Amino acid sequence: MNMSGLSGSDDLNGMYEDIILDHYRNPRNTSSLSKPDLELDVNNPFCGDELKIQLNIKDDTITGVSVSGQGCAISQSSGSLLAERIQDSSTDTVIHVIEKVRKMMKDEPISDDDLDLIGDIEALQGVKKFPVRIKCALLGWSALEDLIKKP
Amino acid sequence: MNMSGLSGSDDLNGMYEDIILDHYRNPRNTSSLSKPDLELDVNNPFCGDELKIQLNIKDDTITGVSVSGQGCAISQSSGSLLAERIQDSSTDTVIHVIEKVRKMMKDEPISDDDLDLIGDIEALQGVKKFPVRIKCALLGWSALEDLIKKP
Amino acid sequence: MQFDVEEIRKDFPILNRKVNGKDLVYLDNAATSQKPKEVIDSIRDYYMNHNANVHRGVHLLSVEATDAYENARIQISDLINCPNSNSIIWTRNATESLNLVASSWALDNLTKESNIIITNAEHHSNLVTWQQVSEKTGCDLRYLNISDGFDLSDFENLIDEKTKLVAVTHMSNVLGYVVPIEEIVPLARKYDARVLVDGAQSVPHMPVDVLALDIDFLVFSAHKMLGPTGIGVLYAKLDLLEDMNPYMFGGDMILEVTYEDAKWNRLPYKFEAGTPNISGAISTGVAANYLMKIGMENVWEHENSITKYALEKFRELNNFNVIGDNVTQRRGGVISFTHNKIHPHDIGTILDKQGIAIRTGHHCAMPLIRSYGVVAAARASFYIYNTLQEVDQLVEALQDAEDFMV
Amino acid sequence: MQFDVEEIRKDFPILNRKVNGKDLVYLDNAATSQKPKEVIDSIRDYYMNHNANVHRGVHLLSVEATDAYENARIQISDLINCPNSNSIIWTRNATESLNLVASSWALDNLTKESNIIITNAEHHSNLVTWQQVSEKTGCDLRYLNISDGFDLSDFENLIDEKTKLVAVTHMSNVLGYVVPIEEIVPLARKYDARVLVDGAQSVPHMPVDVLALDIDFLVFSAHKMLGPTGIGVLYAKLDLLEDMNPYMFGGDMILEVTYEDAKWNRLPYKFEAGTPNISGAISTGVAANYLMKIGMENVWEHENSITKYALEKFRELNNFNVIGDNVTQRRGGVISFTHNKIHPHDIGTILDKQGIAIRTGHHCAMPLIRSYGVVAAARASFYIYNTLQEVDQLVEALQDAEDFMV
Ligand SMILES: Cc1ncc(COP(=O)(O)O)c(C=O)c1O
Ligand SMILES: Cc1ncc(COP(=O)(O)O)c(C=O)c1O
Repeated sequence: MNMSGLSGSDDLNGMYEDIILDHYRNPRNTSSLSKPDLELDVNNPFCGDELKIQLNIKDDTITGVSVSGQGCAISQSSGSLLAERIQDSSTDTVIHVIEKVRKMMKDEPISDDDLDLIGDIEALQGVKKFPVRIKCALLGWSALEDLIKKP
Repeated sequence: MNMSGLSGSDDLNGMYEDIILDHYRNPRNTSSLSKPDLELDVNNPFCGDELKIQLNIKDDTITGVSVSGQGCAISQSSGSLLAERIQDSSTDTVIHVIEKVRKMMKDEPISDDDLDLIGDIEALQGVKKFPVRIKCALLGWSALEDLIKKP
Repeated sequence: MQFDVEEIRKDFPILNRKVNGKDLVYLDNAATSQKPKEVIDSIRDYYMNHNANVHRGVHLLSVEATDAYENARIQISDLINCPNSNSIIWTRNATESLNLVASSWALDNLTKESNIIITNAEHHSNLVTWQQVSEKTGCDLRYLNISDGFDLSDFENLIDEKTKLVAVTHMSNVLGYVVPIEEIVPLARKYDARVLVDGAQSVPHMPVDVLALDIDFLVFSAHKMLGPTGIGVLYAKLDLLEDMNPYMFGGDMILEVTYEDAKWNRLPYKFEAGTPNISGAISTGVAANYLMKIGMENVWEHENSITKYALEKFRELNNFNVIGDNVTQRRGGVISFTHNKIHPHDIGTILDKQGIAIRTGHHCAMPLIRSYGVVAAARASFYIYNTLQEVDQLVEALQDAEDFMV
Repeated sequence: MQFDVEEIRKDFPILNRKVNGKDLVYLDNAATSQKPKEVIDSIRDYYMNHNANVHRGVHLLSVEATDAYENARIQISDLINCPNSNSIIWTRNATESLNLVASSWALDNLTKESNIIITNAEHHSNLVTWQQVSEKTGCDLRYLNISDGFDLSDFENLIDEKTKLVAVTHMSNVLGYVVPIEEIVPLARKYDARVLVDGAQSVPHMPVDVLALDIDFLVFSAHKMLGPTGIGVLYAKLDLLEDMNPYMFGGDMILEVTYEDAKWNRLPYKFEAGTPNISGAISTGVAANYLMKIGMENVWEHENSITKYALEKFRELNNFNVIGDNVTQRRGGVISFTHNKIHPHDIGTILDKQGIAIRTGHHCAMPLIRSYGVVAAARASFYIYNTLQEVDQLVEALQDAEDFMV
């Protein structure tokens, strides 16, 4: 029995990349907004992932964002990556980012420009090898899409 | 393809013995009694076998019996054999005969005396090789038992 | 694909079986079909290599089992040209599919004002189920007589504004007669009635396109279409399923449960309570694939040519009567028959001795059988692996049976 | 028979499977069990050699299939010491068995005056089903808290003259705790309440004697006891079954049908509408036989020794918490646990990479899981083929997971 192979597992390391683990251990933008313009709680009752997303929007720009919750490393780090990425972005850009993230998780080809656009979020790529976990990775993004597109 | 094997099939010939086929083609005691003391219609809705049994009983003796119906060769010949056998028998003997017939159909060992008691009915033995048909063979006998034992 | 019955026969291991020393001639396909090796192998493969409970599992076996289970749903969608696999509910058999519709749709949508139309040739599953709905709701149950074939004006006379459901067999398991669904649906639409098609005998044997036919509900069983026992399908339009209440309650069909209350899961899971027949679904997908590879048109053609041939042979026989032989419209590979003197049971036993498996009895359509003045009939029914030579064997054996018995 | 786990392992082909390059360590037995070769072979043999529809057939295959199907009913009777195999109804799974009792018995026997007692540790199948009965009849649904074990005085306080049903899990699929049915039945009898036992987790793992326990209803699933998916069992006392209305309507469950009416068939067929899961029943019989050959006492002993060993190991781990570890009464081979920091999902994924299959989530017992202040838990569950060495592998992998994630 060779358990020392664990940290040598490429897939695992691919999924739990340093960036992911960093965002999981130290999630960004978690303090709640005092006067959010938009707010949504989402959860996945099957595995218990929960996220609360709050936004301040001014002149089509995200001027404030808070993401907090509890759940697995993937859902929580994905939420933190999300918060980091959309802060100060225009809503158009955000819609664009959401689209690219979905594309990436569906394993569709994405261009270098797209990769530039999503930045660190590329770290979520590794989750594709674990189909049941894709839901976790997308939990926050689906919620964000609902929030942004609704009004 | 050798279909001529049919009349050479031992099992088939064992089931459709000459006695059986004879009773099937020329059933005995079919004309109904004018004043039956006991009467019962039985049927097996699954395959459509039907029998009507009528009895006249005097001083614990079967003085008249009529069995008529429609259905497969086994149920009808068994009914005819039944009628022939119980005519003029005491009800005690009839109960005895029923018991032996059941025993035979369950493939339990029966003595030479028992065989003497049931007579031609022994011809039904061949049905044992066709388990789904045993129901047909016993249809009349179960009805007779109900009739005799009820009062 | 070229249809080559000898090649197809090689796929069915049971055809090598000897019965009473003779080669098996299996002509009881309307009761259940035999299974090709790849269906049998898929069951074995599932249990040898992938077995796990589906959904909710993060481990590899569970992911594999779930993928295969859901993939089978897509294969079934393809078979009946269903646009969205969420419309495919796995049940135990056609009978359960019917009971599901009765309980979750009909009981909530019918009243003593309404009526249901079925035909006089229904299988008990599509008859007793609606008798019960009628008893519980007080709705009227009307019978369309199709003993002489479908007659549009009969149907027009029967249907009215209060008709909420037309539930008809697509192909009678006694008469072989194929009901023209394409004539039924437009009229039903006019009266806003829903159409349920009992496809237990049609889906295995001919192309069935739920979209083109615009069917509301379709039910069928895997075991009659080369698949395993213990699994069936309910197809229904999504909007109907969305509005319907769950049929059974338990694991998998819920989204969230508290001690006070529960929220239902999304389609199709709302209707799949408890651990499903996973190997059953997967191997049903394989069966559907096998049929699609052959092509349902080819299946129909092959069976049709056998049936035509057999009907001609039957007409040459004395004392044998084919039930429903008067109907010359489209008919599938089912021939029910009686003999003037010999009881079907005896015919069945004698044929069995020759290795020929036919069915005898009321074929779960008692009132129809009785309407022909008999209580039982013999039935030969065909599938892709049957041959003209087997028809010859059947006919000769019938002749011999007559010689033997009469 | 001497219990030799290495011999037993040879009977389970899937244990040779590699998962992510490692030997499979299957610890998800409470979700579904793996199948021994003889069970898998019996399915294959059925389809290769005997496949036919049951009952009503005079041909040899049908006779063989019917005999095997009915013989399996007797094997199941033997397993649970049921005196009459007509008390054994084949269903799809434990969930359907529960829904059958709810629909055909409870709805007809409960009113808004009555109450049902269940525990706070029920699987959703034995919870949502009764919530629905409560909603439909207006009856009260009472929860007996067994988080700290069964307490007779709690039960005494809950039960009264209006209690018509006590429906309890025999062994919790989360806590592993075995509810003492022998303490429940006498009190229920006193109040004339019926006792339903959810044996989904007990029948596969310990001796269950319906006669000695005097159970009214027992439900379980084949797939958790070495059998196939898609088949389950309802045991009920004959007099109860006699009085109950059919659950589904269709072929096989009727005796006689006219266009106006139908008469139900005798037990057990009254409750088995449509073509049953024939291969499923037959191979379930084989599974029951396999278990009886080993001896249910031996099964229980083996799993108990593994569980005790595993619980000790867990107590040595930091940051891992076993749910329900406070209960020291009889418990079976189920260990649910959480980590102070790592989410069960991550634990599950990391263990899967080591070939170790555990389950994560709410285990279809959401309100119970939530009562421990968590929304999900990881669960390792054992069966006859698991070894102490596998427990070591599990514990080491958990340690490694912690090192990796925290
Ligand atoms: C205690 C308990 N009851 C009922 C069930 C339901 O079993 P099934 O999904 O086979 O119907 C399960 C299985 O998850 C269980 O563990
Ligand atoms: C026309 C028709 N409908 C329904 C059924 C019922 O199918 P199952 O017994 O698989 O539920 C049958 C099969 O006998 C059938 O022939």
